Amino acid sequence: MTKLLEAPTTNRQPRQGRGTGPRGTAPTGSGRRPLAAAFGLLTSPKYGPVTVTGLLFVAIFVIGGFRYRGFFSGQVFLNLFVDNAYLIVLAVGMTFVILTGGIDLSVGAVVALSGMIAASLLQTGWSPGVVIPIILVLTSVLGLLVGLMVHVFKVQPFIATLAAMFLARGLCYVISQSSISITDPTFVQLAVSRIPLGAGLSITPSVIIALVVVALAVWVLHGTRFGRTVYAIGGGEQSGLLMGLPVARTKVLVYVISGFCSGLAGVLFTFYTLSGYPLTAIGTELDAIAAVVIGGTLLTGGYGFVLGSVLGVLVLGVIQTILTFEGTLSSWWTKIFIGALLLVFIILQKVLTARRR
Amino acid sequence: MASNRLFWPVVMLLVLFAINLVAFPGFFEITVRDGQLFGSLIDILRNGAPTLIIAVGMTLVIATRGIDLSVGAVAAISGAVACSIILGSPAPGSLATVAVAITVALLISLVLGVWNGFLVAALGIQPIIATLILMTAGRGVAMLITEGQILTVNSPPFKFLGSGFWFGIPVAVIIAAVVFGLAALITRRTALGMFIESVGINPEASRQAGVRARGLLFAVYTFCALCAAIAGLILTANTAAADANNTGLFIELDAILAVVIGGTSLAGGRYSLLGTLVGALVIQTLVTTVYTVGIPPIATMVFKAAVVTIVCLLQSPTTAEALSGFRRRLAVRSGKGVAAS
Amino acid sequence: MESTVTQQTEPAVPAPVPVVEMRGISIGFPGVKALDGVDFRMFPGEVHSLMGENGAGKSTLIKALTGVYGIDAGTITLAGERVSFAGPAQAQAAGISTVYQEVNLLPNLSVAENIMLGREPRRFGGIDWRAMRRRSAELLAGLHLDIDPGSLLGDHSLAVQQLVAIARAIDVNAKVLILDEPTSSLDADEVAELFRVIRSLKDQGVAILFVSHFLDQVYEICDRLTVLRNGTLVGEYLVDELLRIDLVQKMIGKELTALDDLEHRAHASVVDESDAATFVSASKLGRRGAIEPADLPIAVGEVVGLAGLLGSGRTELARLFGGIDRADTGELTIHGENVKLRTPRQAISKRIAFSSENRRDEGIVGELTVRDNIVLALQADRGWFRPIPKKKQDELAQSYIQALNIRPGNPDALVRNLSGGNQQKVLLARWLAIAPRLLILDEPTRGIDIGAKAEIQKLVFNLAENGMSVLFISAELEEVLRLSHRVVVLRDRNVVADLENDGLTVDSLLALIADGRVASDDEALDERAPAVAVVAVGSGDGPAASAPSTPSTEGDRS
Amino acid sequence: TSGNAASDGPKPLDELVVGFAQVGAESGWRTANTKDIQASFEEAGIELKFSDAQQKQENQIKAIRSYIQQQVDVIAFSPVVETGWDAVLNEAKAAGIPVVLTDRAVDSQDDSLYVSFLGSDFVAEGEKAGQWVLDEYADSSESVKIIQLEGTTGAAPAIDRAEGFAEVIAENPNLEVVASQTGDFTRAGGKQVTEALLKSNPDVDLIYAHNDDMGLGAIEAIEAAGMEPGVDIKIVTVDAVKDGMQALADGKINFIVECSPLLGKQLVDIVKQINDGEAPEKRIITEETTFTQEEAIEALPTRQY
Ligand SMILES: Nc1ncnc2c1ncn2[C@@H]1O[C@H](COP(=O)(O)OP(=O)(O)OP(=O)(O)O)[C@@H](O)[C@H]1O
Ligand SMILES: Nc1ncnc2c1ncn2[C@@H]1O[C@H](COP(=O)(O)OP(=O)(O)OP(=O)(O)O)[C@@H](O)[C@H]1O
Ligand SMILES: [Mg+2]
Ligand SMILES: [Mg+2]
Repeated sequence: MTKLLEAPTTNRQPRQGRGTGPRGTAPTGSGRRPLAAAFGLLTSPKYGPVTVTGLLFVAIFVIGGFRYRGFFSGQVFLNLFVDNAYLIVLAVGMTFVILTGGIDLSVGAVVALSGMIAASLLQTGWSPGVVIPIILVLTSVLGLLVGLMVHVFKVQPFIATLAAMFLARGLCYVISQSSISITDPTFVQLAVSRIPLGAGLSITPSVIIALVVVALAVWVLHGTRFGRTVYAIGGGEQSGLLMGLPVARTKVLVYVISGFCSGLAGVLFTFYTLSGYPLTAIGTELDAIAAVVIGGTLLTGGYGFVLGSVLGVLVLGVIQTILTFEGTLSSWWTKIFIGALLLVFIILQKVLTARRR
Repeated sequence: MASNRLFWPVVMLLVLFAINLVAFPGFFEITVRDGQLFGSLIDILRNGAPTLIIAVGMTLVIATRGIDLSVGAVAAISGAVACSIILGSPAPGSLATVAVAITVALLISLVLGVWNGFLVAALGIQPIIATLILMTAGRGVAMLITEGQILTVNSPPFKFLGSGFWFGIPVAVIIAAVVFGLAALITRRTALGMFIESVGINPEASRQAGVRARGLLFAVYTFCALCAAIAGLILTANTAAADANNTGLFIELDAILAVVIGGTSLAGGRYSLLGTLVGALVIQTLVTTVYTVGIPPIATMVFKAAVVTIVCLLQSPTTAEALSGFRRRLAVRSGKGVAAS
Repeated sequence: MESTVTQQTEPAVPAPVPVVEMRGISIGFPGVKALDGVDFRMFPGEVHSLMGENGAGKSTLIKALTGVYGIDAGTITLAGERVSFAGPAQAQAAGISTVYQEVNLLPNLSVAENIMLGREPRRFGGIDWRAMRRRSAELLAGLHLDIDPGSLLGDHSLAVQQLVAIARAIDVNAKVLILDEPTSSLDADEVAELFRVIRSLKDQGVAILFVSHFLDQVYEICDRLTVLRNGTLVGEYLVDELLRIDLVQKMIGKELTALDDLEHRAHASVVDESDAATFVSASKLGRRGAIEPADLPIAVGEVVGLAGLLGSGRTELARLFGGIDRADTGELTIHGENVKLRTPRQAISKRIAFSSENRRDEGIVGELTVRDNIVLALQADRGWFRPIPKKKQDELAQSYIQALNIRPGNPDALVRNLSGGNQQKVLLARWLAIAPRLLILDEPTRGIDIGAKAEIQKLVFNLAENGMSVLFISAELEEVLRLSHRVVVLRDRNVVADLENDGLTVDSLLALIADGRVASDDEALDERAPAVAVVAVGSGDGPAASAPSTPSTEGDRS
Repeated sequence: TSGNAASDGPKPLDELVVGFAQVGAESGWRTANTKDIQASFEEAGIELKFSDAQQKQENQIKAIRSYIQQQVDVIAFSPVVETGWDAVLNEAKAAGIPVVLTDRAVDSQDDSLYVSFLGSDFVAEGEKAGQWVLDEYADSSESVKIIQLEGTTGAAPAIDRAEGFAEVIAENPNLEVVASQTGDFTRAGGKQVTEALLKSNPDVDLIYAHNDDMGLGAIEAIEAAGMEPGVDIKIVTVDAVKDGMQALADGKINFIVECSPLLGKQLVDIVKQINDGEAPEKRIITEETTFTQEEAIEALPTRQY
């Protein structure tokens, strides 16, 4: 959507390897110095936003460290992953969808739904080894239905996934109106166990799962045909079709992936809260979308990275952490503060990546 | 084209009406009580008015390829501002107080709109994030104004906005009609509509053709915020209380849904205000249907999902193709029948 | 493989089986019958051309073949087998490789990916990036295109993108290669490279469909051609046996005379520099990374042509005049008065119109109607609150539809649904509608058929005579020469020469462009000249006389 | 209780730090609750760290973790939801920080995870409302039609208040809930639902709303329909916020069950007890009453929120 104002600048980067045929002599381009390379990284339409996001994240973290006692510690950093493992997984799925130019509003409700399914099935004595696969299959199927709606019936992603959101949320209520505890030993074990990293630092198994998902996603997006087709669809679906790429399959699959990730995120979320609750994760889709966009992915599709989205999640997480360390904000100032931090961040990101007009 | 796109939403509206009629035979009855129109249909119009007003602004924003998530927060702010002014004044019941309150609320919304416009048009931030900022912070501001309390005002002129009647017609409906009419008039009778569409379809081409995209975006976001503020005033006046937490909560989703059901694409470009009107009516009727039919609250969401899905699938070009193929086959068959006889 | 096709004197009944055979193809769009019972065939090892005016149905026929559009009636056979493709992917798998008319690539991906996407070399289940770069570098080198395969496609000019699209298409091991106006923004040199590749593919037995509005190119490379008019088949001919004049007549259904008198008038009416007032003048106008500071005055009623190689900076210079990009050095004066053009809008208010070469991304507004597209700039200039009355809009639209022969002539049609050439005309109409004092035309005749091109050239000419200044860019040098009073030559983003157009020839210009100095003799031209299409269309000469006579082409034609 | 701050003797009050993780600010009730707690601690001279979870359990968990890290002396919180607290409460227990629940309970087998739960009993509130209805219509021979305005679907107060009410009115078969819809705890919701339901059930006798706000919305709808609230249609609500009490005093509402947000004093007392090494009671039910019209008129002038 921002293409509006970026179009004139992004399109007209002077290219380097210039010239046409043997006659063309390249006046610039060869032998770039490291400084220029760093500058190029900052201003490149491809890597700029991610680089800037990373730098800003580090900056916020350092500033927080100066401002709050006990902030600048390894565990506070690791807790960003511990607390947001599910959001990372969500953002990964969302990145796939947004890269194709779509959007998935159903993820929050699906997180709640998979929590409800897990809690209710575990309560009736099912084994986690069965429950988790069932959840992942069900949420993937929901993603598949959304994908088919989007591709076959040309329903706008916003609406198709909004319907899915209603459906998932509604199913939560149908399963149970009240929250259900999870007492299954495996789940409890996964919830409370910590993986020590030495020096008093530790993470949870969920973090490992989330990081594996991230690594897989990076590989899929950058190392496979499917992944490149995802980018291709975002760059121009029509062109992709004319180039003979499997647009239909990819577009549907992207929603399946998002559904799967939502399901998995739901499972991680239940590790975190050990319960199913129909009202949980309301508005989480906005967090996921915000993380992806903050991470430098264009909502119109085609540009962005999974790692950027991970950074986006960390940024949201660090904002949250700052809030608790601040500890004195009333409810409304909390909201205003979140908005303000988001704003500062986005503007800095914009200013730093802005190219000469 | 537009009329075609509206076919299924209108059908859906009629189907919802029919369902209501079955559940409650008096659904279509409109009586005059104390010189005021009274009936389910009137309720639908009146309760749908705020959504429609916001959806009108949203339509224009979406046509420029944008989106505005902050409308709910803006509605809450305007309600809070108006109520706190009325509460703070020595004469809450006087027309002047209310006029001042409304004016200030609307002026503030203009500022908020310009703010959104600034982020989107001048800084080039993606609209969803730009307006997400105000969506989050704005509700905080509204709560700051009310200090988290529900401000109840006892001011008949203010209440009139939300639940009053004028010539027997609910004031809210009249306001919605005026906003709708003005928007239609201004965009369709001037070149504004064409510019909005053109910027939404191909921003760079529009820029090169001399369309002032930036100013346009400012205008559109400001207008949308103004619509949100008007809706916020109506919502607040409806219960004569400013509830910063809940006024306009999730109304952005309803508004966007109305716009899309009305056939305007979220990818920007061509828009249909008439479609938005139908969309808003469908959504409000849906809510009423849930109540009249007595769908239990736990099933409400599933029901909504079903209706939205059905409308979308019916509207789909794929369905249209399949249907026309079917019709053609029918025609061929009946044609043969005629030939044979 | 010997070209067996052309040995028959009759175009019909050649000995081998056609590799592609389409029979009775009909396709209708709402309100338009784009194709009506068209037959078409191609044989292995031939270069075939599809000819016809803008909107004749060429692109539609190609899309019918590759499964982009479903056909309403007719049959398609590929190598003797009935086929019906559900989409381009299937056609590609069956051995049909296609470059569609508008560049349909992905600006967000690298050049290498654009070439290899869908056929990436793989290793360990993933993409082998190294092999991919290597392969694409080879393919680019094959077209003599020296760009970094890792660079973003969107960073390259349209011409480069067009070449990349070609590189993609020729990599596939295809039985049939379809090129829909691949040369529309290419320079002579690139065209020569392309032809070299086409010939070698042809020798390998590939059937090649080459669509172009440049008759010279068609006559140089093609063996046979099929003519379409208004969605119907006119006939199939051997290129050698069809005079150009006849071809044109078959395409447009009547004789073409427009160019003749233009040719004569062109030389008669060169503006006398001494008494012409300078309308706009640039001094040291430049923009970092795009164009070095340049001086360029343009007189009232003068047509200035910009010549240069691909990437020489013609577009960039023109953009500064149109206010599309901001200049960061130098100044611009209009009638001696200093002006700053920060936005296109400001330029338009000074009655400067810039028509972009990239009509799809920077020109037309696809979902709007023809009428809206035509009045857009004029309306933008008037402001939103002073709408042009509906009646006036209709008049404007109608008059340009007629003047430029835009088809279909329905002002309510969506521009997106128009054929490429007709879209270009709509864009031109938009700029003519504001009655500009300086009209900047960047490749205005891209993809425009021969009749319309003549009309447009005539129009430009008449407007210039009535006092409009024109800055004209075209990859076709003789078009530049024919229209311009002055030719400004750019090289490596520098203005290297500013010449009066008297006695200038394509050859001398070429020498300048290549070497930056006026050719004193023809040493530099020896190998290059033949590849350049020098002959003006309809100049009255027979095809034999005008066909470039290179040894290689001669060898291909028996 | 396990070893807490008190084990090394009581700290002076101005050295105590209490972390309080609030649900959010989703209603006027909640804000009053927050304000009262903040004011009470200020008055007592105890430092209060406050965090607002924006209605999200995960935020609350994060806040509690952060309090553990900051080594506060007591953690108090109003759980967003009853379930899912074992892990984080175990961490608190391990760190030796006592936990007090306010307003809402947690659903845990292990009740050693918290030292005390201070709050209302939502089921009891529903029962009180039901009891009034039962008494009011004890000698009615015809069927009594009731509309129930539910709170947010899935929220604990909504579920419990419905449950308690249903249980009690089941005693009289004449009492019939003809429609039950959610009004999301808001005035607008209450008004819209009532409006629609009045059309299809014009002969309704009583409306039971899960909070005052929905009841106030219902009043608007009833008046708009040309009927008299409190007379033509009786209204019973829960909460007793000021606006509700006013309506009760005006006779537009007939009966209100109190659900007090003023937990501050009691919470401070609990914290002091813990600090002094005493064990507070495990379950402290807020002192709450019910109001009839006369009682409301009496109570109104001193009503704080
Ligand atoms: N999607 C579409 N919808 C409606 N009409 C279309 C569509 N595509 C093409 N047409 C119409 O079909 C006709 C043939 O168009 P086509 O693109 O095949 O022409 P062409 O011969 O390739 O012309 P050009 O030389 O300008 O590229 C035109 O009249 C065009 O307006
Ligand atoms: N759309 C574009 N985006 C980014 N860079 C561009 C674009 N167009 C041109 N450039 C760059 O600007 C320089 C000159 O542009 P361009 O190739 O358009 O010049 P030109 O003389 O107009 O050539 P032609 O018109 O033949 O393509 C080149 O280095 C090119 O890479
Ligand atoms: Mg074409
Ligand atoms: Mg150019």
